[in-house]
Amino acid sequence: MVSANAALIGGLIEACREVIAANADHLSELDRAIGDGDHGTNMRRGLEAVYAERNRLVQLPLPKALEETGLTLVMSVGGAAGPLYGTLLIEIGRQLAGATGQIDFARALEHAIDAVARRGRASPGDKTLLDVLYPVHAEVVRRAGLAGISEQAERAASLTSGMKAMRGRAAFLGDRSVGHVDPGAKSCSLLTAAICRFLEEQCPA
Amino acid sequence: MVSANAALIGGLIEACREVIAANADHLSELDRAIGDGDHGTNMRRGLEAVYAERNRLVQLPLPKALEETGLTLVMSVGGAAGPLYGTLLIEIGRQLAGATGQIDFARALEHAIDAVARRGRASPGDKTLLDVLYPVHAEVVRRAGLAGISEQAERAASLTSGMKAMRGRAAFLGDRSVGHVDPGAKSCSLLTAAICRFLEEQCPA
Amino acid sequence: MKKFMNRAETLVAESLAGFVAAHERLVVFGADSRFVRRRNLRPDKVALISGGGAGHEPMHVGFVGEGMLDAACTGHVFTSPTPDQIIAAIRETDRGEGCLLIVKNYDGDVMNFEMAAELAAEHRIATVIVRDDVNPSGSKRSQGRRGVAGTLVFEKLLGAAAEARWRLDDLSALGEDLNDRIRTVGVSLSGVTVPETERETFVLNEDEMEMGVGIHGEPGRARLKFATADEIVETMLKAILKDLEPKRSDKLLLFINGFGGTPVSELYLAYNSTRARLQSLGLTVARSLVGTYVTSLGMAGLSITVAGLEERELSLWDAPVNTAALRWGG
Amino acid sequence: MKKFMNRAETLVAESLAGFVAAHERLVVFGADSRFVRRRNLRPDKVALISGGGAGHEPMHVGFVGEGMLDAACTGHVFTSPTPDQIIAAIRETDRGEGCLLIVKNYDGDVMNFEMAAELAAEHRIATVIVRDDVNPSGSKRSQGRRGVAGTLVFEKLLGAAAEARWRLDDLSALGEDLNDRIRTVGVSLSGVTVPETERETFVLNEDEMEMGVGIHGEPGRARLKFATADEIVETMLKAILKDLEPKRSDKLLLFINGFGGTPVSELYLAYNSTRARLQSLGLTVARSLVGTYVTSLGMAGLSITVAGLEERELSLWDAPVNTAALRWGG
Ligand SMILES: Nc1ncnc2c1ncn2[C@@H]1O[C@H](COP(=O)(O)OP(=O)(O)O)[C@@H](O)[C@H]1O
Ligand SMILES: Nc1ncnc2c1ncn2[C@@H]1O[C@H](COP(=O)(O)OP(=O)(O)O)[C@@H](O)[C@H]1O
Ligand SMILES: [Mg+2]
Ligand SMILES: [Mg+2]
Ligand SMILES: [Mg+2]
Ligand SMILES: [Mg+2]
Repeated sequence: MVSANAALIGGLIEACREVIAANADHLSELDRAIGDGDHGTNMRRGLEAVYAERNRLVQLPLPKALEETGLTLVMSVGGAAGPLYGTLLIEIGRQLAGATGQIDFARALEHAIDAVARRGRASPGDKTLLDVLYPVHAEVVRRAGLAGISEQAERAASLTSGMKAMRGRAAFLGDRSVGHVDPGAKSCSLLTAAICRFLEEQCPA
Repeated sequence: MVSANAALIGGLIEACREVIAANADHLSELDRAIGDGDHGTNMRRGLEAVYAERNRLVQLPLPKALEETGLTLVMSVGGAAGPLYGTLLIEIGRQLAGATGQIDFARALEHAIDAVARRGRASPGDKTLLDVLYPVHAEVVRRAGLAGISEQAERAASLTSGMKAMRGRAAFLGDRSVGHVDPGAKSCSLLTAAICRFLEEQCPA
Repeated sequence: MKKFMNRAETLVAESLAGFVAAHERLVVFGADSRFVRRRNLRPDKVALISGGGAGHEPMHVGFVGEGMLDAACTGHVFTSPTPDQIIAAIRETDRGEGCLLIVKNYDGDVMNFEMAAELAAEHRIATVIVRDDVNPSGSKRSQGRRGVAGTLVFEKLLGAAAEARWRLDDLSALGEDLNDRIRTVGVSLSGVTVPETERETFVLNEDEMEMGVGIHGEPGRARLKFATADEIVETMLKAILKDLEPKRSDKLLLFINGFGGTPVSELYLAYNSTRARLQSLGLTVARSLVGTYVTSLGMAGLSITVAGLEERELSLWDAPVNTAALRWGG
Repeated sequence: MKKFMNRAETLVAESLAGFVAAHERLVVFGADSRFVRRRNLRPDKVALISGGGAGHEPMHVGFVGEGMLDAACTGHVFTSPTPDQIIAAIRETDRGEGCLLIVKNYDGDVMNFEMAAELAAEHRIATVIVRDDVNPSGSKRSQGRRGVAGTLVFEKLLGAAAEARWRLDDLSALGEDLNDRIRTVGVSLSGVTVPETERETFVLNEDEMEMGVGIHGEPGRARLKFATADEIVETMLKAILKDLEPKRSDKLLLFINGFGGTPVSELYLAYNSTRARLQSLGLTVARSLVGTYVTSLGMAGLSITVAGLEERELSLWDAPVNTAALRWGG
């Protein structure tokens, strides 16, 4: 029998893997415009590695599973996306594991996003995946519903189009980076949406 | 005052230079199909070098002028065409210079063509400029008029299209060389025609 | 774009296997083939480790050997290696004198090497981040300079110094110092096709070039009209010299680097033009390197690197080196 | 096709000037810049002279230096040098032991070198005509084999032998002997643009390749469907082995040569595939060389050269060489 925990973790892995597989070409396309054209390939490689380890991961308590998933991403993605997504999950996992009493997911997420920002030496408005993570966190804080989070993530990704990149490869383009959606922001909004959709299916309203 | 000899030599140089300049692109085009695409450039470089020395050359007796022209071609053309056209002119010049009594141009030409064939280790039907030179010689022997020689040269050049190359770069193509006119044959027929035209203008029938 | 390969997924591994086999006297694979290292590691020596995405060959594996790197970690095409590769290289090559990580300034590379250093904290580790690309924007907040062809110069000089048994701190200081004295600018005449995506990174018309490109087939800082070699060199040198401000007494290293699709003869022509221009400005070219060393797959284009070297660095440059791609002295 | 140049007419001269300046410790221009020669000529030594059209760089100038050539004459792009250049090189480098001319088997080269030898008859001159290209037609009357990438192997082995003070006759005999034991076949993925004509020599579709090409951007013997590296290698090796018929006891030199537009990483991948295939046939790769040495301007493609060497030639191969493009030992 599959435990509730295993079903949750397995489902999340499956949902993330699917959305990346379906959008890998599009993500690489975005990366070609202002980067080096491999973001989709990188993300797919990472999610496939996680998927390959799903049997081990679903056995773990959620915090540990998140941390291990992050580590797997770090060791398989390479490029900028690996350490960033990896740090995000590792830190969420560690925060949740270290939490005593009431688990505050918003706090855990905040800490983790700050760790990502430190890792990337990046700030809001730099045209990176942080420009999706911060708004998502804000929605979580104000307890918007899953649909709201999902919508906000999508909107935030689109908004990166107007930004001038200050971090990542796109920064080398200077003003020429304006007018293109950031690939990392896009993958982040896609993953957010996929996770929200999955959670919604699990616990409808 | 320009001597008759100087006018003849100068006129020949001028006529040859002109016809090559006007057809250089076409010759390179033919060479691209079955060679390395430089025959027009090579020939133009040679004729320009000869042209640059015309003041010296026109002072020489015709046999010496031919020999020196040949040497200039050898030292400026490079590639296969340089030694071949060079040998042709050097040998005609030497034959004419060595001739005692009645000058037999047909004999001189025959010797020179044999020297070209030896230089190129080539035989009739190998799809080279020799496939124009031999027929031209035959016309000279049977004392065809200038127009006849000119026509025959053109016909002979076209006929190389049906041949399989056995010498020169085109030989490496094997059967794939069939169906293309040989660039060296073409330059040879163009030069023949230009010379005949010039001589006709000089001494109309 | 046709490529000699079997499958995109195995291209890097097959190519590395060929490299190691072809140079078996010089190099071997590290544990699990996760990196390439010198066949004979030297004792009492700081270990020099570099790496980056594949697609820049012969860099970095071609610089592994005596007088240069101890190990090189290769990622997927244009993708930083992952920390586990770097950690494995640290563990296998550190002989007690510590490790110097030489990292090109790309966020992906910087972050992956940084995570590796954190995860291998039991080793003494210093990091040099190579920033040789000119930065015409000059903006402080932006990323600043990339690590491009000048990386070769860093690896050669630091490699010679490590071979001469410099300590980790001193190597680290030399690396910092070099960042002020080495400048590169690149121009490209074509985009590149990343094997896994099979599309060109950008497309140029017959009369266009990208100025200020890096080594990942990414667009440059400006798209300009293609011009004569002398004009292109003038544009590039202007950017370099404005930034580097060499003095007439300086001894310059001039390095013309092909990006992979540019014939050797054109590199020498560009060298000729660059050297003539430097000399006309009263500057002295004391050392030269011309070749295809730091590439962007098969991109047509080249970069010019100028380094102002002092006597100490000149002798480090001249010191023997014996690697697959760079070899002299000895 | 964009090229780094100023004018097509001066491209070769400017590139050579850059080459000589970049390698001023190794080479100098001969009289009137008509050829490139070693800076220090050795006494009592047969002078080795080679040359050919430009567009094959680094060959031949990149092979001038200790252990290899004494002089190299460069013609216009894909056009044999003229006899005056060759004569000048003979006069300047012959130190009384005679000259060996190493000539690739192209009618233009053969005839120009031949005329030079006739016009410089006061010198003792022998000629080796390199014929390493496989000749699947096998026809006797046709030209037979071209001189292609295997020329490097000739120049290396003959260069080492000349350095060891072999006499002219013995060098000449070694050259003849090598013609039976070195075979090359080339494949190209693109035509080339000759600078003076500005048109591509041939145009291939995305799924086509030319098999059996030479080094002048000319079409090959057959146009085939593009395939995986393993399949391409199999086709090429089949042609070579049929012709060379190596024995299991032979020690093979395997040389993968890029034509100018093929990334180094792909050359190593091809090497990996070729070596694996040879080994699966029970054959031994004793020496290896992988790189961009004998080019056809910026042509995308590569050639495979296999040579069956005996102990004597293996040590000639290993002997020190110090040229711009090839350097080891010493
Ligand atoms: N320093 C950074 N801080 C935050 N995010 C970054 C940083 N650098 C890159 N990114 C994000 O990573 C994405 C690119 O990832 P990817 O293409 O996989 O890596 P790479 O740039 O190494 O090829 C960018 O679109 C951006 O969102
Ligand atoms: N061995 C030969 N004998 C006679 N003619 C030859 C021979 N080799 C080449 N040719 C002639 O030379 C022509 C090619 O000249 P060119 O293109 O200038 O030289 P290259 O082949 O060296 O590029 C051929 O079309 C052919 O007519
Ligand atoms: Mg990317
Ligand atoms: Mg030709
Ligand atoms: Mg990348
Ligand atoms: Mg030619």
